[in-house]
Amino acid sequence: MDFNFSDDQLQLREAVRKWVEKAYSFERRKGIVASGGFDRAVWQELAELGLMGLTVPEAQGGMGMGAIEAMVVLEELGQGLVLEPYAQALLAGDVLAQHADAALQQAWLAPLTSGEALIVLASQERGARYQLEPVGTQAEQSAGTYHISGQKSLVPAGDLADAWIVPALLQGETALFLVEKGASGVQADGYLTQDGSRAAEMRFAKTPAKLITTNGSAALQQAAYIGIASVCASGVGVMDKTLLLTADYLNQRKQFGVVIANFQALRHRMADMKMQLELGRSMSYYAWLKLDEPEAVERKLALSRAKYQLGQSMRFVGQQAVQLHGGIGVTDEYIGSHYFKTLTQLEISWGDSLHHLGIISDNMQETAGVAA
Amino acid sequence: MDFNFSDDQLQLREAVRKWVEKAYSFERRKGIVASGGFDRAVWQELAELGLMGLTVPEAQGGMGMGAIEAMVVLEELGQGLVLEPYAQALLAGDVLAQHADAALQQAWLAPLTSGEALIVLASQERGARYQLEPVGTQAEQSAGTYHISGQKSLVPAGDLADAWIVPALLQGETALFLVEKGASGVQADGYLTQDGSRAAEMRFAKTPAKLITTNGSAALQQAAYIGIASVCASGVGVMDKTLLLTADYLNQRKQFGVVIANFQALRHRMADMKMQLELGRSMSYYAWLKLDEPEAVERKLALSRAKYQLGQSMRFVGQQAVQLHGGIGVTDEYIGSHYFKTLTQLEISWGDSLHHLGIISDNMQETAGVAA
Amino acid sequence: MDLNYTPQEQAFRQEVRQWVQAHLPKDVAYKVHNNLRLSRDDMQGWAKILGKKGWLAYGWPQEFGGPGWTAVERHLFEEECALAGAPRIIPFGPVMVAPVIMAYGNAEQQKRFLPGIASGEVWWSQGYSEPGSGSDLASLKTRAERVGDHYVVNGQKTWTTLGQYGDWIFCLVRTSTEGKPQTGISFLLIDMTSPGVTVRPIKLLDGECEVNEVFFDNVKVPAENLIGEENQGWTYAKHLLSHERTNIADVNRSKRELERLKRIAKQQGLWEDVRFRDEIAKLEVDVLALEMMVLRVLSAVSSGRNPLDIAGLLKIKGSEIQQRYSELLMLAAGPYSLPFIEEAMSAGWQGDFPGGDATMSVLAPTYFNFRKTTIYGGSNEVQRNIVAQTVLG
Amino acid sequence: MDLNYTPQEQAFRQEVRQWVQAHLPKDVAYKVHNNLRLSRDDMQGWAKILGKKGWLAYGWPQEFGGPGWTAVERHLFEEECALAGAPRIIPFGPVMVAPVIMAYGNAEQQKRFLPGIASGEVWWSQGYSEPGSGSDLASLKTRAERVGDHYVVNGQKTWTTLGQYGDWIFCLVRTSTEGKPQTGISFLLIDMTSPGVTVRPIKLLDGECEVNEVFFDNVKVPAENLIGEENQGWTYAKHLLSHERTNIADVNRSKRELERLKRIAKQQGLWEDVRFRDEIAKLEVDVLALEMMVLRVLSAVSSGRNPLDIAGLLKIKGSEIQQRYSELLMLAAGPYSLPFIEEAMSAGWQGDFPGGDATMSVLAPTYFNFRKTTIYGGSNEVQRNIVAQTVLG
Repeated sequence: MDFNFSDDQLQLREAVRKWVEKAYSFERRKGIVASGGFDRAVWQELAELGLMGLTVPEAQGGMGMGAIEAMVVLEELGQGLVLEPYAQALLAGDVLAQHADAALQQAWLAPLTSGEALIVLASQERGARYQLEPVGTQAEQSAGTYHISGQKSLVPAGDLADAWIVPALLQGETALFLVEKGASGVQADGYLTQDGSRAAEMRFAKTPAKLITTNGSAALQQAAYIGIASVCASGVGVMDKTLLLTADYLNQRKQFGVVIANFQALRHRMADMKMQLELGRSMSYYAWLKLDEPEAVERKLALSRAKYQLGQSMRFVGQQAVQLHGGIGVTDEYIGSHYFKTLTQLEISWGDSLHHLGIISDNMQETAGVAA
Repeated sequence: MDFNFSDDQLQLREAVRKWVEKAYSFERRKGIVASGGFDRAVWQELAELGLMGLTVPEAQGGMGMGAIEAMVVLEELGQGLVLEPYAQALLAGDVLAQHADAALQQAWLAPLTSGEALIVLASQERGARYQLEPVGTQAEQSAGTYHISGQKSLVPAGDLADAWIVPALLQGETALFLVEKGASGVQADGYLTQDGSRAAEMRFAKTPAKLITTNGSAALQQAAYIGIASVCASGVGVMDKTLLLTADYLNQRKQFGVVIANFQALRHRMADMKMQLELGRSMSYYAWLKLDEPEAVERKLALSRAKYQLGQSMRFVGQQAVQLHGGIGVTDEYIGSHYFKTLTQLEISWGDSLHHLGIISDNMQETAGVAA
Repeated sequence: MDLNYTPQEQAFRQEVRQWVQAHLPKDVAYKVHNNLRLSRDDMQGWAKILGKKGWLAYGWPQEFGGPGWTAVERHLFEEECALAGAPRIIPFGPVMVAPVIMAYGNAEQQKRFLPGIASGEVWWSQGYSEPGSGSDLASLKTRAERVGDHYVVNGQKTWTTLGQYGDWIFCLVRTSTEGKPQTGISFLLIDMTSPGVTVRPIKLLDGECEVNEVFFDNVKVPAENLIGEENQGWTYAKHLLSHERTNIADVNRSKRELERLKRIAKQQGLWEDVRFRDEIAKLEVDVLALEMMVLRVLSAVSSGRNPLDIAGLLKIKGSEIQQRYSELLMLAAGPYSLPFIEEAMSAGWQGDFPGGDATMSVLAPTYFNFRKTTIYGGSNEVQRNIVAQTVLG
Repeated sequence: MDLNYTPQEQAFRQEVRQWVQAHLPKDVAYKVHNNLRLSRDDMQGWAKILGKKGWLAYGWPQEFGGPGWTAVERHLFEEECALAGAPRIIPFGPVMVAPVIMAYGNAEQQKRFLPGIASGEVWWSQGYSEPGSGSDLASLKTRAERVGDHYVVNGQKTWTTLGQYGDWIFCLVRTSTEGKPQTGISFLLIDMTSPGVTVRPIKLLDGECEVNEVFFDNVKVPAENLIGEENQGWTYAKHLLSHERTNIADVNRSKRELERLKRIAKQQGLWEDVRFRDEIAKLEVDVLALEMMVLRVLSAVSSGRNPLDIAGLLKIKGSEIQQRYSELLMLAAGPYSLPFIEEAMSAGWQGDFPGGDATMSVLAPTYFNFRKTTIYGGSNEVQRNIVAQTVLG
């Protein structure tokens, strides 16, 4: 039992933190939002930091690092509200490294690791809400090749990606496919999302696709777990910075002749925010440490418990941060309001709190159901 | 639309309040708890105040007053934590006046109104939890008389009562019966409950009983509504006094050289308690005003909404009052702890908050579902 | 006590309902019901319709042209307007500055300003808050110096709601720095077309510009625009703030939005999800409890009693309810609340919304925007200070 | 990072588990698992069993006879004891006064007092709080005057947990009124059989007498019972309070009670009630998050880092969880939690309990009793003050 970071992990954290502080100013971020919510140059910079293909085994051309390293990176990117969907690089890397055949791996893992290729998962369907499995996207095989048809929503930076991992029903079972940019029948319409990042509505019409795996349910589920864990780690980073910003503000702002950090009701609110942050951080650790849990139900429960806690934490921290700031907290020009919006979007990503509470409750074990 | 009390109602309130202040001291109450949780003399004093048979029509020997008068009385008795189950007089009066035949009314409404007879409802069954309808109590008719057999728990002052109103299954349908003290086959074992009031475990073995009504479900349901409304009004009275006690304490107790009423975190807690009190008071009014609502589902919803709000209010006010008092708040010798225990018992009476939330949610209408 | 409205009150409600149905533009009601963006014309158009009927000044005494309604009638009017999907009446003119002019303005001022307010022709803004003075209003710094027959105003106001549309603004300004901060404040009416007035919209976190900074650079204001006496403005402002306004709870709008929430939950298949439905049920109880509290205050006011200890709770609970329904609306849409497509937030957009329904586009921004409700109009922390005072002394 | 215990740690756990299973009296475990009332002998009996094994002083350094366990091993020991249903170790001797004696007592005092604590033979009580000084401990008034070779103590302590069983009591007493309140306080060990010591049990709201008032009326205390220097007691008390105690979160007991809650919910047919089950599910997440936080603190301590900013949260969250599970246990029993039958709260009662199961008898009293958890050991308000300090300065 050990909750300490290794020196290497601490160095990685430091490196990412420095990049965020130097290279990802609020001004630059504003520019990225204004120009559509995704900056290819940023993606390249992250690759140059060695962050792409982070958890892909070295033998397959990746960096060969573990879950905790990925968590550390996401926390730091969260602190800077980095818009580019780094979690997609993690889960795409995992899907390809774990499930794709040698040819696909050879074609895509290297460009993924170098940052040349942006590969994203296109899983959200209309009307499916938080259900993971595809319902309206069909795949068919003819003459040795696969074609898929269907529609996906909210695909991260979807219209700018170089390839998409697409869950589709193949003879009634979920399979995962890879679709390359430029394939026929692909239509992608990009837009901003609430936190300023980019997404796209995607349509596939008899689009040629490469099969990644017919064991799509399991692969997709694991990708979702990585997505959930990523939300947790990002949320911790966003909350970390939110607390700092709020504490700074309370120590500066004066009303009735005194700094408002003196008001006990506000002090206790800050204490409660700190509580939520640390509960959230603890459960983010737990999520990442449980990603490889062999027992399926226990793994599912673990990720849902973490997402539920983070949902509670992010909601409280985000809402209270705005409240403690007063008017300035709801303005677009103040960076704090963007932290709040990001926390909100994270809550809605990969299933909201009520959704995960349902999973926890419906699968609850008779034992204490906690560690040990 | 009018939420003002009439002069008569205000005078009634004043009369009951004076009696509570003069006659129901904490010392006397302690004595009553020590001697079993019910004092016949108190019952007689309440009758002398004109409170028994309060809502029974004058033509039937009662006081002919309305729901709001009953509410006012219960609020004031709540302020004094009066242990004697006045609500039982209300609902027994209602059952008899609405459903019993002339002979039964003649036999029992006068002694009920004079305070000579304590008549209580025996409805709680083992394993039935908050379900109202009887499941294990059977009635049978033979040779023109009825006999009932079964067991009831938590019957208010059950071993001291002069008659019991007992729901039982008659040919599979709920009917209400009246059992007189001294009837054969009755066993009553009394005990204290958590708030210091008295209850009894009751067993009926082929006990002769008089039929009140075969329309037992509706009569029992309405009695339960009166029970719920009584909990609401009592709760308001208990909370009213709890706030006063707590405010007094905060204004006296010093720590770090200042009166602790100066601490903003505690002040805001008091503001939140006041909020809960007033939400609760508002919904108690609503409950009493809705007791005669003709539409059955709307009536059921109204009472459940009120009980749910009161449950939330009583929990918060009770818990916070103890917390704000610190150590003294958990001692038996301080009166405040008894207010907390009473609020807790009220929450569990006639269905707890989760139970009533279920009713509200499962019967929710598509409209706003509120007044107008 | 009686929960039912009297026959007279019910008849009044019917009259209002029919009139609103006949006169409220359908396209505006559609926007309101779906919380789509309203233009200046949408808002002022409805104000003028009400003004023509004599109902924009519905809270005014009859001597100043009000309809002479009871507190209950005013409540019913507000409720009918809200449920029908009418835009909210912008309060700065008829509800905020008008009572001050009536109470403390001279006959000349009343004659000059009240008709434009009652008709909806003149759009008023509020100039109270400043960058350094929010909850601590008395610390305001905007100066007005008397020079001959006018004042010269310099300084800055902020959080001026819809100030970009304002014709006039009523301001608290500092005319003296002697004595306590409260004593040197005056109440001044300023023509926003005066040279030296600059309005800078502030973009909020939902992308809209609902509030503004207003800068005053040597603005000349005729001395006849001073309300009452110099340095007595704090008294007038307090009158305005304490002016009984049960509508601060906004319970009628919450009732409308609760129905909308149920509608959207059904559309999204959440009605069968007991967890989500329970959240709606809890909100329903909250709205009802708030409504009962509002009605209690109305009853007290009608019978001349002071409901102050309850009235203070209305703002707190009302704002918390607004935040909660806006949050549940967003959560009902779930992932489909995430696209931020500005065009979709206006009526008539014909694009393909990622969630399949363009009315989802406003849900998250509304949730964001409504964080303001516990901050403005005296933050809920300030309100709790006040409530605590009534309990603890 | 690694969530798994090392093979060594797992082996350690197994060893403890087997030993506890073999030595914990079954009847005592039954009482603990059902929260029935424990006698003095139940508690001290277990302490002596642990003492004999050398595990009562499990947190002590080896030089004083402790087993020399790591922080993780101590945690595993606590967990195994809790899950097995062992009575809690009464902390006043081994956890509270012993570290002070080790750090500030002289060799003579260490030799005299530590063995009786480690063996469980001597029952210690704590004399800190006084009627007027709760959160504001430094305002204490109990006086100790030096007269020749002893002190004469006069005054009153209160909230002395289980003081009715105490052989000895360690007290903070005022030996000087000069300077700041903190500077005139001394740390004194008092034999409770001394003439002039009176213990008055305080009945709590659950009907039990768990705490006491202790009166000192001209009690003669030999000067050799003074720990360290006169007027330096505040320093020693702070040492005691700041002594790292992750067990303050009581997470192991909460795990045991969570299982019990699930068991009772099943018995009561509530497992199929999604509303009640959801409440258990939320509590389960809370307990897990707390456990992770405890493990983080343990890791930090093990590697010599200061986890102070998290440690302050453990008391708050731990106590809130205890209150919540006790509340849910009561609500699970529902109406059957209402009978207050004192005899039923002791093991072996053969009466017919109105709910049908006598173990329901303790649920409401436990809920009542647990309101103390957010009050004692530094109220949660005081804890929040401290946490805020770490965030805001």
